[in-house]
Amino acid sequence: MIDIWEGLQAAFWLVVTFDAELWAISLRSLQVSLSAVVVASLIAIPFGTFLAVQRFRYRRLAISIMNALMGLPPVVVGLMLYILLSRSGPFGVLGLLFTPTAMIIAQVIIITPLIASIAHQAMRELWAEYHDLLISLHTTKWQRIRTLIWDGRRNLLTASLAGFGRAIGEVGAIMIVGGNIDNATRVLTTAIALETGKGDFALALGLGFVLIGLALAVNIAIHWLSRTEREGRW
Amino acid sequence: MIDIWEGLQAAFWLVVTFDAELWAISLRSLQVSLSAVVVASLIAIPFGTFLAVQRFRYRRLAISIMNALMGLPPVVVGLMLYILLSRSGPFGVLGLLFTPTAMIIAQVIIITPLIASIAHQAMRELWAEYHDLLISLHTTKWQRIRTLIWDGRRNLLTASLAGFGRAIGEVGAIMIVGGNIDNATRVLTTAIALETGKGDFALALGLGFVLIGLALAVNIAIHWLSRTEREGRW
Amino acid sequence: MSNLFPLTMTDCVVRRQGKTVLGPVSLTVDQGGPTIIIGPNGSGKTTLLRVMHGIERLSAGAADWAQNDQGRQAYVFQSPIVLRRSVADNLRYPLQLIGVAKAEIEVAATAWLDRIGLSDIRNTRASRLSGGERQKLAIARALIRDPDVLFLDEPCANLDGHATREIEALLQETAAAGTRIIMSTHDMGQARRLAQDVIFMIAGKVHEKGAASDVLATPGTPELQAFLNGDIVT
Amino acid sequence: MSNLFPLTMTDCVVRRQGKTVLGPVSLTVDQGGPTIIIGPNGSGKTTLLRVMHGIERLSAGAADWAQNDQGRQAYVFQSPIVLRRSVADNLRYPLQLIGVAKAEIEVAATAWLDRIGLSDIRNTRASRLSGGERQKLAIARALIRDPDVLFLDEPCANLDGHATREIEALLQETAAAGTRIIMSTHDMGQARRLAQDVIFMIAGKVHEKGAASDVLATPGTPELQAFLNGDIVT
Amino acid sequence: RLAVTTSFENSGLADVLLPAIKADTGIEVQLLVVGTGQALRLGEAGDVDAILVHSKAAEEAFVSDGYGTHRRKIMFNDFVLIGPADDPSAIADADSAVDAMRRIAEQGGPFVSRGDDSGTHKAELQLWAAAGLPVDGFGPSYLSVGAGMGAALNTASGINAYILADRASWLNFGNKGDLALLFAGDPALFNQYAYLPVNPEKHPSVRNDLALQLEDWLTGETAAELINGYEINGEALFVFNAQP
Ligand SMILES: Nc1ncnc2c1ncn2[C@@H]1O[C@H](COP(=O)(O)OP(=O)(O)OP(=O)(O)O)[C@@H](O)[C@H]1O
Ligand SMILES: Nc1ncnc2c1ncn2[C@@H]1O[C@H](COP(=O)(O)OP(=O)(O)OP(=O)(O)O)[C@@H](O)[C@H]1O
Ligand SMILES: [Mg+2]
Ligand SMILES: [Mg+2]
Repeated sequence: MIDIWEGLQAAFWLVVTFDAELWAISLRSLQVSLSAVVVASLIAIPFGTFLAVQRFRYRRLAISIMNALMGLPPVVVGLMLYILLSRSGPFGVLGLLFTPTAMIIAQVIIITPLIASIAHQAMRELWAEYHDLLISLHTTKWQRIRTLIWDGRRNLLTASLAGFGRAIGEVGAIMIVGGNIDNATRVLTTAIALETGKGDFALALGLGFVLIGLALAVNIAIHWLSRTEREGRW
Repeated sequence: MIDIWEGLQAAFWLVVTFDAELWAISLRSLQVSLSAVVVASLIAIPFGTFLAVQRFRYRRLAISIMNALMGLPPVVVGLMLYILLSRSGPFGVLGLLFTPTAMIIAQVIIITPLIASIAHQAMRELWAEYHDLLISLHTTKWQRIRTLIWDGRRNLLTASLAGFGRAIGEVGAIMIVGGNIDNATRVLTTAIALETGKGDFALALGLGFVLIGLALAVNIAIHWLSRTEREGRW
Repeated sequence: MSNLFPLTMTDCVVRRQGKTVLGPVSLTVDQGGPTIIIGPNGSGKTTLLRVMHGIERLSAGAADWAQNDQGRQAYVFQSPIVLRRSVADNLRYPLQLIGVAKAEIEVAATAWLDRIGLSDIRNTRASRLSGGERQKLAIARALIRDPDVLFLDEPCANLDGHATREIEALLQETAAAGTRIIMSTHDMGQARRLAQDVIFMIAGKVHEKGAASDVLATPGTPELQAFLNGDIVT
Repeated sequence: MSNLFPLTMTDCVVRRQGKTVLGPVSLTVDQGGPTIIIGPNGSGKTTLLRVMHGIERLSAGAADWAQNDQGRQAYVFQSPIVLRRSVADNLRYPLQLIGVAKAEIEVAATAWLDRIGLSDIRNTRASRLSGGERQKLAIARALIRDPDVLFLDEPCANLDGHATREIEALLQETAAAGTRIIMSTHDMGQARRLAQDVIFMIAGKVHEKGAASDVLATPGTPELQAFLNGDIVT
Repeated sequence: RLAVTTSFENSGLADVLLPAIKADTGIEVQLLVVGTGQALRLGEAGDVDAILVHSKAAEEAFVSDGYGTHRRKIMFNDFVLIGPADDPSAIADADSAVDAMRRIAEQGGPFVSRGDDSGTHKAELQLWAAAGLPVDGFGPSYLSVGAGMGAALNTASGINAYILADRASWLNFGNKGDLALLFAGDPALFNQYAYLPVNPEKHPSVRNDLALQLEDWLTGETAAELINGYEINGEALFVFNAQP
């Protein structure tokens, strides 16, 4: 118990003293995870919407696979990406291993199925409502997808926020492809893992509280910006 | 690249030879994650529905916090739980540390906000549809929640499946509170982390493929049982 | 069972987004024959009914029943809200809520299914009904609890001539059995057939009211005269 | 602009869940005055309109337009589907879909807002409109693309006497300008005022059809006679 | 880029060496802290320029398979036996490491093993072998946790178990609980760290020039002073033993 209290103290001091390293690490965490969320949303939201709009033969199977991919274990993603990006791997020449870019790629792979799945579920409801009208207006597939995304944007926020949550707290994959290199690829989660290994629980918890605070701040900021709740229901 | 191929081979041989240890580990993975999903769903679904149904002063804040908690870093959860459960901690007498129960508790903490958040979003739509009728019928709060859960059960499936996905692939927290003890608390993800550390990438990948297969099987089974897609839209 | 009546409305005002949607309206509703609310589109009929039923938030004023027991009121909405369940389950629902015994519920549901002619499709999902069938279901669901007051918002808008007559007969029976009926309609024929009292609304205000025999036969204002002729009224 | 007509329907059958909802129906629809579809609730009016418009899956038979250009058809649904946008945006939407220039869209939207009397609330969310306002919006949205064929499913069910007259006048103008109107209604007065041809349906089949002057004045079958009297028909 | 084992990173020595390296040679060393096996794999794949580990047999295989150019001893520290402060097996009185292990086995543990094929794990297995005790004969009191040094120490602390750790990790370890250092000093517990540059013939992209420059520095006098002088709580941890 003493440790948790010490953790809070550590977090407090880290924050109030504007610890330079903490800043760098936190900013890198944010930058990597936000980039990953943007990229993943750009892929996942249209894809999830497409699955809601389009009936095709293997649709049910595709949805099951998408749901199952939510369970892609980060370590496995990290490992496969490592093999691909390694010097001796097919994309080795790009020199991406142990860079923030590699970490972003890993997070994109991990959160895309999650975002797509939540987006699909949200869009299914809206599609049921709009179906007849959009069919009658003779919309193209792409117009349907765009209309649903636009009119359902508030619901899609939950999808992206869930993706962000998973990305910012993720450690298994980025540890492998990022390498937790000081001043280069160390982010909050990998720093926490490192301190935990050293047994410095107070510092680890302190970093953890900073991370939670960061996630909270991002969520509140986005909620506030989008005013999801203020504008009420349709 | 050779590793990925070897990984597939490893997975193949592990499965066709009914490797006893693999079976034990896989079953433990399933048991831990399914238990966690059941417990977390029992908490999160009513809570998410409650947030959809009830207007109160700090509702927006509660929703933001819930969304932010989706970003609870597993290592931090693991760490705090470790401190609470360790012999010198307040719950040390229970002797739960390094048992599957501790792992279930950790996963419940991690996936409850995710399930609650997705459930909340799904229930918000349904509540908008039912609002007037249920108010007019003079339902109690609890009846409203029950009606929404029952009529929206197909949408809640995505929430639980997302939780399952996150649970089965999670490694950071259960490594700390479970300890990855051979024959006791080793599950697929911690075994993968171990083999990765050892540098046996082929075996690690092999286990990873088994894990993905498992997640896929669970998803397809649940989809099939619930016939989400076959019964079509309302 | 004590008496709900009278309902006393004092200076009720409903403002939405800076626009006065209703009021100020002061009214007393006591026991008696059917009251029919008429008036142009957007004149506030629906809003007035909702205020009486107690499901619309007032911006000013008060609307109070002598006894506050909303469970003895029922409301049929303008566009029928059906639960995502079968036809029969929609009928069972209000009785289940108040804990009526199973056997009794079955008796009541079967009787009402016969009465509205939907016995053949009792197990179809309610969302698949035609517009008219849905409206009849909503009326039956409102009546199944045998309310003391029944509000109906344009209940026959989607019904054919025969069904309209049937519903009118049903409402007359219901009224004769002591249920207070308050209803809006655009069908002046229906108003003449059913009304004992009439409330004529324009632009959110009660413009004229009184016994149907007086008001409809000899309109007291040029506006009502024009409205009955189908001319423009604002 | 080549000719869409005629629409040829041969032995069209719609079965849903083992029940024959429509047909077999064989019909030819050519240019001409308004066709009004009448019949009891659940007789298949909506289904027939949807088959003609090409948005209902046929179980057997075929319904083909001479020229397959669904973009020149428009449909007003029985319960109006409004997009989760403002009133004005709902009107703009069909034009935006076909890439009309912004300035032109504004002109058309403003003109229609005036015509249906919703200019004052152009920026209100469409979901907040009263039942009648919503219906008018849906009609305007269907007409804004100036279709060759216009289907309407009980368009005046929620309208007051004045609005009904207005819409009828609008439809007559539209018909005079060359748009083919096919509409269902339960209002026999309206049928008499608008119809050039009448289709009378019972139990999914076309029971009688012909010029309105003949059919409505001298019903050829006892069923139609009964229906016009408001008696029961099955 | 240099891949190192978790025990090296946990010792804290890196925080002393890296700034000095940067100041003297201008090389910015990026440390990848991984398990020994994973470090060797990173070297084989050419993803790092050199590795610093402590597992003699595996290192020799690495060189003989042509992945590394050579193996250069840098320094050693020692392993220590950690256990509950009240020492139920009385290993503090043991006269050799092997004897201590026997006492733990007799008393019935519990004993936490790294179980991850790391240098520490291999050293532990050698001790068991020398004591003539088969590892799989212990039953549930022998916990193979398959984790890094820090995590294994956390586990041992959580259940008050015996564990073999390197001295540096132990001293730096913050979550000591009721654990205490009970036995140390047997030469059988010495732990040699070696530096292996990755073979540039196999992987042209590795910065062999920097790796060699770093090797020169690590085997030089400044490094010797820093390594020998590195103390935690007043205890020297490492003994510099590179052959110039
Ligand atoms: N939440 C809201 N925001 C803005 N305007 C609203 C809102 N709710 C209702 N209105 C407006 O209030 C007016 C009255 O609405 P109401 O539904 O009571 O009319 P009504 O008499 O029932 O009309 P109808 O016959 O068309 O059903 C309408 O003009 C409507 O646009
Ligand atoms: N998917 C479905 N499954 C089962 N029955 C259906 C389905 N769709 C329509 N029906 C049934 O088909 C019949 C015809 O429906 P339709 O909506 O065409 O009637 P309608 O003439 O428009 O009636 P109304 O005047 O009440 O709008 C109804 O009895 C309806 O219950
Ligand atoms: Mg209304
Ligand atoms: Mg219909």
